[in-house]
Amino acid sequence: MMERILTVLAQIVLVLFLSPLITGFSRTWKARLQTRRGPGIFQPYRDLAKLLRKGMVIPDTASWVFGATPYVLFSTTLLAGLLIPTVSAQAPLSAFGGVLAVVYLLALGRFFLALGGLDTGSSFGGLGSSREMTISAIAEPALMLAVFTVAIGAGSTNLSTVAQAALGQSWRFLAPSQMLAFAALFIVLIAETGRIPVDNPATHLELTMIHEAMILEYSGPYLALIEWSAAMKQLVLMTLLVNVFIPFGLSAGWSAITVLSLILFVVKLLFLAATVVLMETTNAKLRLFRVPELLAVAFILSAMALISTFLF
Amino acid sequence: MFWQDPQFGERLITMMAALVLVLQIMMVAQRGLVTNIRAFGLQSFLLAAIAATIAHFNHAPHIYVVAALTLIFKAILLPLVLERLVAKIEIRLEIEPFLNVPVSVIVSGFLTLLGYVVAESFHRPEEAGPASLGHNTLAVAIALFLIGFFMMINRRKALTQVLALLCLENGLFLAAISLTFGMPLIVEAGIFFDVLVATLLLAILIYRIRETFDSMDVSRLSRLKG
Amino acid sequence: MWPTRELYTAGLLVYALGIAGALAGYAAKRTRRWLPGLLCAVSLLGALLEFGASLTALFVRTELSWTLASGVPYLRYTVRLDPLSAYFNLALSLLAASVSVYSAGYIGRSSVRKSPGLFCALLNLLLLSLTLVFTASNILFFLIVWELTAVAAYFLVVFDHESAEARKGGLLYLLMSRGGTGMLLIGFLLLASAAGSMDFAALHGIGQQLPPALAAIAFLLLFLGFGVKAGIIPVHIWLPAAHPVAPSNISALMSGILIKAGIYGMARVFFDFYGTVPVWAGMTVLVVGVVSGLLGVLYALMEHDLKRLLAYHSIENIGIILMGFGSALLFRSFGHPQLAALALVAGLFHTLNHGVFKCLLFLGAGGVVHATHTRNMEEMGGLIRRMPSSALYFLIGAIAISGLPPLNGFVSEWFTYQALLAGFGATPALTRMAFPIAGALLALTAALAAACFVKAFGITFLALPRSERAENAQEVPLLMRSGMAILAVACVLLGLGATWFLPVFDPITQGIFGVAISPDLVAGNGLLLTAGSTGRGSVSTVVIALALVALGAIPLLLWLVWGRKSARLSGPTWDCGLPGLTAENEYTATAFSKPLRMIFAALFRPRREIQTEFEVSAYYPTAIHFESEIKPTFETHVYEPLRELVLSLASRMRRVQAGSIHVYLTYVFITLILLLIFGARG
Amino acid sequence: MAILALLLIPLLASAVTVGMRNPRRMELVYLISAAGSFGAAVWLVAEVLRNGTVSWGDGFLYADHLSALVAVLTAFVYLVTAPYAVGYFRQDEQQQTFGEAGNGRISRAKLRKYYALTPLFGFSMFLVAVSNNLGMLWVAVEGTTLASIFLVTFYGRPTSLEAAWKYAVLGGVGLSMALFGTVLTYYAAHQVLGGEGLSMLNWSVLAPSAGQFDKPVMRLAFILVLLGYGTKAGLAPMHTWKPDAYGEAPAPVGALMATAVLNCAIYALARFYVLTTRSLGPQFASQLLILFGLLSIGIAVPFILVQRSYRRLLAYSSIDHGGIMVLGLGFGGAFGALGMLLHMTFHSVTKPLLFFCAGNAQQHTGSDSIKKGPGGLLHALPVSAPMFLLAALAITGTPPFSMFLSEFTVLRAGFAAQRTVAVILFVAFVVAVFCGFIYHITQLIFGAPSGLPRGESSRWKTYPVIALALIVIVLGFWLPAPVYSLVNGAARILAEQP
Repeated sequence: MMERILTVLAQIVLVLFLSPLITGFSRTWKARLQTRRGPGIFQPYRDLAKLLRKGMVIPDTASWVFGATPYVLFSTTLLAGLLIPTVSAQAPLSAFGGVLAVVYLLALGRFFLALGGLDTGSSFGGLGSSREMTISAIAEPALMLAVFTVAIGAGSTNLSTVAQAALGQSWRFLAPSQMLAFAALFIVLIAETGRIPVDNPATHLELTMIHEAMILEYSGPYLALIEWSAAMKQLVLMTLLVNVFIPFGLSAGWSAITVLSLILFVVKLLFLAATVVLMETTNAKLRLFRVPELLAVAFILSAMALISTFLF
Repeated sequence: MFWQDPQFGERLITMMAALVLVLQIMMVAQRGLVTNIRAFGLQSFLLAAIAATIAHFNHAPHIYVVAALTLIFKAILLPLVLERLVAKIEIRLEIEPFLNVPVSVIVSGFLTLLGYVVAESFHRPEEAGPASLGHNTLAVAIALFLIGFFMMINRRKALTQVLALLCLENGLFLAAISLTFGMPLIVEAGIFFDVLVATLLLAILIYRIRETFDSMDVSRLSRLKG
Repeated sequence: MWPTRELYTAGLLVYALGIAGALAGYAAKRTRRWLPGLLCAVSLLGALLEFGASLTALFVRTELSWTLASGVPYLRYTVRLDPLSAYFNLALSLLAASVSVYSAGYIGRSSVRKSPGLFCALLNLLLLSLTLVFTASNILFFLIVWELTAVAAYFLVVFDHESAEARKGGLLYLLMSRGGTGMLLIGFLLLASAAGSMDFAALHGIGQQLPPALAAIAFLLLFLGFGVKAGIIPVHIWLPAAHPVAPSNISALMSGILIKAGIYGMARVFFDFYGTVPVWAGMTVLVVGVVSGLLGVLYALMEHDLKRLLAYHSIENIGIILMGFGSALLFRSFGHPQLAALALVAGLFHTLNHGVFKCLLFLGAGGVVHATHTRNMEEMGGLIRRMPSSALYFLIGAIAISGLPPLNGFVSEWFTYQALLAGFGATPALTRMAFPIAGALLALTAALAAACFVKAFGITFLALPRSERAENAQEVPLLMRSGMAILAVACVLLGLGATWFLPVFDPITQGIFGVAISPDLVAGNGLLLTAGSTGRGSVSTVVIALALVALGAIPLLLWLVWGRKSARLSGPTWDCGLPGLTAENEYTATAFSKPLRMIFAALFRPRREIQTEFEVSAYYPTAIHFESEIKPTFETHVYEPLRELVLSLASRMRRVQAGSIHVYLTYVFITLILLLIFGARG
Repeated sequence: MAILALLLIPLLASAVTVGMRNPRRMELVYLISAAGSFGAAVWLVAEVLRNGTVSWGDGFLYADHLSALVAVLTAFVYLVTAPYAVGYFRQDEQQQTFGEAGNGRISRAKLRKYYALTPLFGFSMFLVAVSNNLGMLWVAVEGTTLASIFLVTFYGRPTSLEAAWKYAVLGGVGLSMALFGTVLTYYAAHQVLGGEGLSMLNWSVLAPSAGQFDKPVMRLAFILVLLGYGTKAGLAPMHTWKPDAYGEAPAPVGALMATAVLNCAIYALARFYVLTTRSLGPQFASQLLILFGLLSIGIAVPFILVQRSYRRLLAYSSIDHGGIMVLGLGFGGAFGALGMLLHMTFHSVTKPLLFFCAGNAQQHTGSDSIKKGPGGLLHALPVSAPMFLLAALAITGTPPFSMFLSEFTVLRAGFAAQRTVAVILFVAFVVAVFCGFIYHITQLIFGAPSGLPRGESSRWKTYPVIALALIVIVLGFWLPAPVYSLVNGAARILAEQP
């Protein structure tokens, strides 16, 4: 029991503190690719610390929903992080919710975030909410189909079981179905985390922004929570991707060897982040109404993955 | 004696039935209203004669009553009433059928044929008596019935329709009398009564139609649709 | 010995008493102020009695049945409270109870206050006939109460008959419902003539004994016939027309439980009367479910009439239920009773859950409509400050219907996903691909539903009021709120306590598949819900809920450590530099759903019209007139042409009655000649 | 004795009324005759239930379950029509519908016409029910036509003359065919039984030996009888007079014609049906009856879907229901006959209600138009309007009202006879009729108030409506045992094969 609580705490700490790092790394790496110097990779930590200490302005049109949103978003994302295996195949709370729970917890957070956007009464909030809900909805079939492919392969929706199954056959990720599913999930990852070509996290141009429009009115600690949640969400999705498809280095339980796993895990994540950033820098942002086409591609990829699982 | 020979009786009846049919086709063919009424009277008279003949040859006294009723009501009374009505409402005395005369006669011919086709199924030569008698007269009766029906469709005026209805009933009468030597008397009386009342009521209706619409042409009575 | 029989019968009698009393009240002309309250209390009592009866029937597993004679030997008023009936009756009585409480506050204030007696009589009649629909056990009796339900609901819909919209919606409902009953008649009689009896007990498994072609016809007719009531696509068009125009408490009952009568009928026919059906049958149900789910939510997204939006969501949820049913049929065809039981539980559980949260949402919407006197969301906004409790309840309902954890909607959708997932491995080649695709589309449906309820809640309750009416809205009275509160609590309890609720399904699946499924679906001392076994996947709503609360402590802690001293100001929302933020700046419901309207343009075929008035140049418009409209595909492309065709045929046929006696005589003459030839021929 | 009382009471009433001048006295005699006839009919039913059959005059008059059922239904309609008619014509007097302002001579004459002819009408219908002799049966059926022609022309409008003309001519032709068929039947019997005399046409004599009747003759006879009495019953395509006559007649007359006369015609047809099936086997008659039944139901559909007048709507509904009864008979078997007779019973209770409500609406608004009509009748007629809707639901076979039960029984018979296509068409037609009916009636009843005065005009016109509505509702749930045993006994007569 004690051990269980410790692992939970460990994973909480891991998710909380690793996530800004990935974000920081991405930004720096992107700046480098654009031949800028960019901030250091620890800048997100500083931002969060700063924001948490600042005062905040609550719009006078807003209701309690506006204030509840950051909390809900934070809890749901963090909880999703506890349901997936990070360094050990045995995620601490994995039994209490599998991949479906992860997806739906993220959806719950998004639900509130969109309400928070609408609650301010500004056109930007509504605009962001509308686009966010649209993009996430049409990303859903591809995501779910890819998840299904994985779950069917492992015979379970439980992520620990999935990871363990993946560990069993280490070269499986070279199978066509895995490649296809990975590609599909990669596209979904980009859409869900709001990266170019779907969204641009760095812009405040009303024609193009999605996520940023929703949180325009948030400031101080609330903004910190939301930014932090965004980072955690990115971490959750990336972890899902790397640990399910490239399970090298996952330790079967929680022991000393886990430290090694941790290092491998971070490396895998950084590698993935680097790939995402590479995609970002080499592509232009799509028009909003071109995004469905991209996601349709993801859906087809997932479907093909599913078919090929049982063809080959 | 020949007047007791059933064979002769049969011939006589068949002959008269044929005459009735001829009269009917005549009515289809010609245009005078009064002539038509009189032809109907004559037809009814022939029917009365047929009834009497049957009564005589088959020793069925109650058919004499029927014959007498026919004679009085259909051959005399009804034509009189109708002629009176014609005089009273001063209609044009010409019948204006929808189909012209040749076509009407051809149709009547076909209907006669149909009558024979239908009656064919009754033809059982091995049986004597009314059954074989029935075959011929039944055919005539059905033909009369159908031609009468056709006349009702082919005539525009209310009065001529009533006349056609009466002809149609004559066909019926012929069937009844020749197949079964008439219905039981009470029934026959009831039927007579009904026909008479019906004719009277129709006559009253005709009168009121004439008053209201200032026309006898029932094809104009077509306000109620749908 | 549990008094199931007494409770059930007493419940029926109390409803009947309610009808009689209400009619007496109606006849008494003078409306007394306490009358609606009293009558609603009667309904509440009836509902509670029925609730008790169903609960005891399910948990103690007593089956009750009794029969009354009618004077005609083959019409027997036979009722039987078997597990399936008891389950639906449970759902009905739960909703009936909360609606009764709500109505006590609602009737005196709404458009029905002119004759509360009549309204309550019809309400009690609806409840009585629905109870009987769920428990009738004789074909003829079932059909009678089935139509009685439709008639009672019709009169409730058109209660405000001066509104043309209500008349039109009600009529459409009644006519389509009759069409469905026609199909049921034929379908049932096909089954009954094979069984030689009209008693439901004799029909068990009768589908196998029919010749395959007839069995197929009967199956399709019954599916479509019940589908009309359930609102499956393409026979759904009455639903968005009738549900919104009814008084809100009636809308709640209709969407909550009336359409479930169709689901009950399907469950009865699919799983009781038919044993194993051919694969195409299950596939048909599954496909119809997927299509209904997806199209239902897509149409819902385009609505800005709050109640019609909810009505379209009913179509969506019926689709989700049918996904469960369709999978159950397929599993049964392929000989997997365990999985079939799982899928059936998913469908049945979602039936109850949808009933609870849809009823809640309609009651909430009723409160909103009552407060603002409009159903148009574009005229609402900012109600959360004016109606805080209603907003909270509505939000709970919205979260539940979006299938988000940890509420009840999540649980049943989770089971549905699990059933679909299992389908891939359990069925052969061609069939198996249907399952994951259905699952993916279910995911799309659920995500779109979430988007839709962000819109519904956000536009209705949040930010600034968009009209004076919304500005002046007031919270609804206590009784109405209590009605909603019951259901909101039920949403939470059914979500968190799902593991304790699942044994309810055991007698049902035991009777149908011979499998008591709940021991397999519950693990970890009642903490975990599993998909048949822990290995296949598990989830715990309780732990999720607790964890969410616990994890919420982290930011609180951080705030306590760092942020306590910092200022917390209230200020205006940024208005892009314009003089002050007004409601005009807010995103509208139409704008919110615009991206989806564009993406699914092929389906919606939106028409829009923009007229700009300007004086100097097009860049300085004085007024912009914008109009946007989508075409309801089925109405315009199927039903409207069909109606036109029938009516034009009828008009043409009417020429038969030409008015001319000669023509009429000719008809008779020709008939005579034809028949003579026919008669002479042989 | 009961038979004689049944016949004599209305005959006497008619005779007495002819000499009267005071309308109030005419009303009184009329009401008494109605009550008396009903009493006699109930008496007859009681005797039949006790003894099986009742006969008088050497079997000239004869009543079995079937006759008693038809008689009691006729008497019932007669009974409920009576008070309604009193109220109806009083209002006509008040509104001066008869087109006079003066001393009331015209209206007196008109009223005498109604109060004298209607008992006569009733008499001939009772005679239909209790005539054993098929010839007398024909005479009596013809009598119903003759007695009702001038009831159709009651208002003396040009259109009512037109309607009466069509009614009389088509009725005349139709009944000629029926007579022809009767003659042929007599012929067939004559060949077998040989004897002469009145009893040779008695149904009770013919029925036991019908098995030996000549087949071709019986085929022809049945065709003619079917067309003949079918015309009287208004089966398509001989139905064309019906909407005109029903639409033009005063509402009470319409009620009588649409139920009692229809019953009589179907009854006559059923008697011949028994003879025919015994001679030819069920196949021949069944297929014809199913054909005509479906045709009648089907022909009603377009006219009910697109209709301007609610009075004509009722007429088409009557065609529809005649078709259903014939269809039930055609399906045959135990359920077919039962379904038909149950339908006859329930129709006789429901249709008058509909006619009364329509009559009240028509008198109140002065028009029978649906489209141009005011709508929102619910505001103007607090009793008749809701009852109109209730009756419309009942007549279209909506549960819990009893017509559903009988239609269901007919359907069941159809399945038992394996006439699946016919059954499906039947259901489709019935649904379509429902749609049209409810569409029109709700358009009339619902809506905003139209400025008509509010309130029912007289209790004479509302109490029968309420009473009938109560009966309709009760019958929906519970059929009294004597009624069922009467109907069932009658059905057995029709379904029995010796």
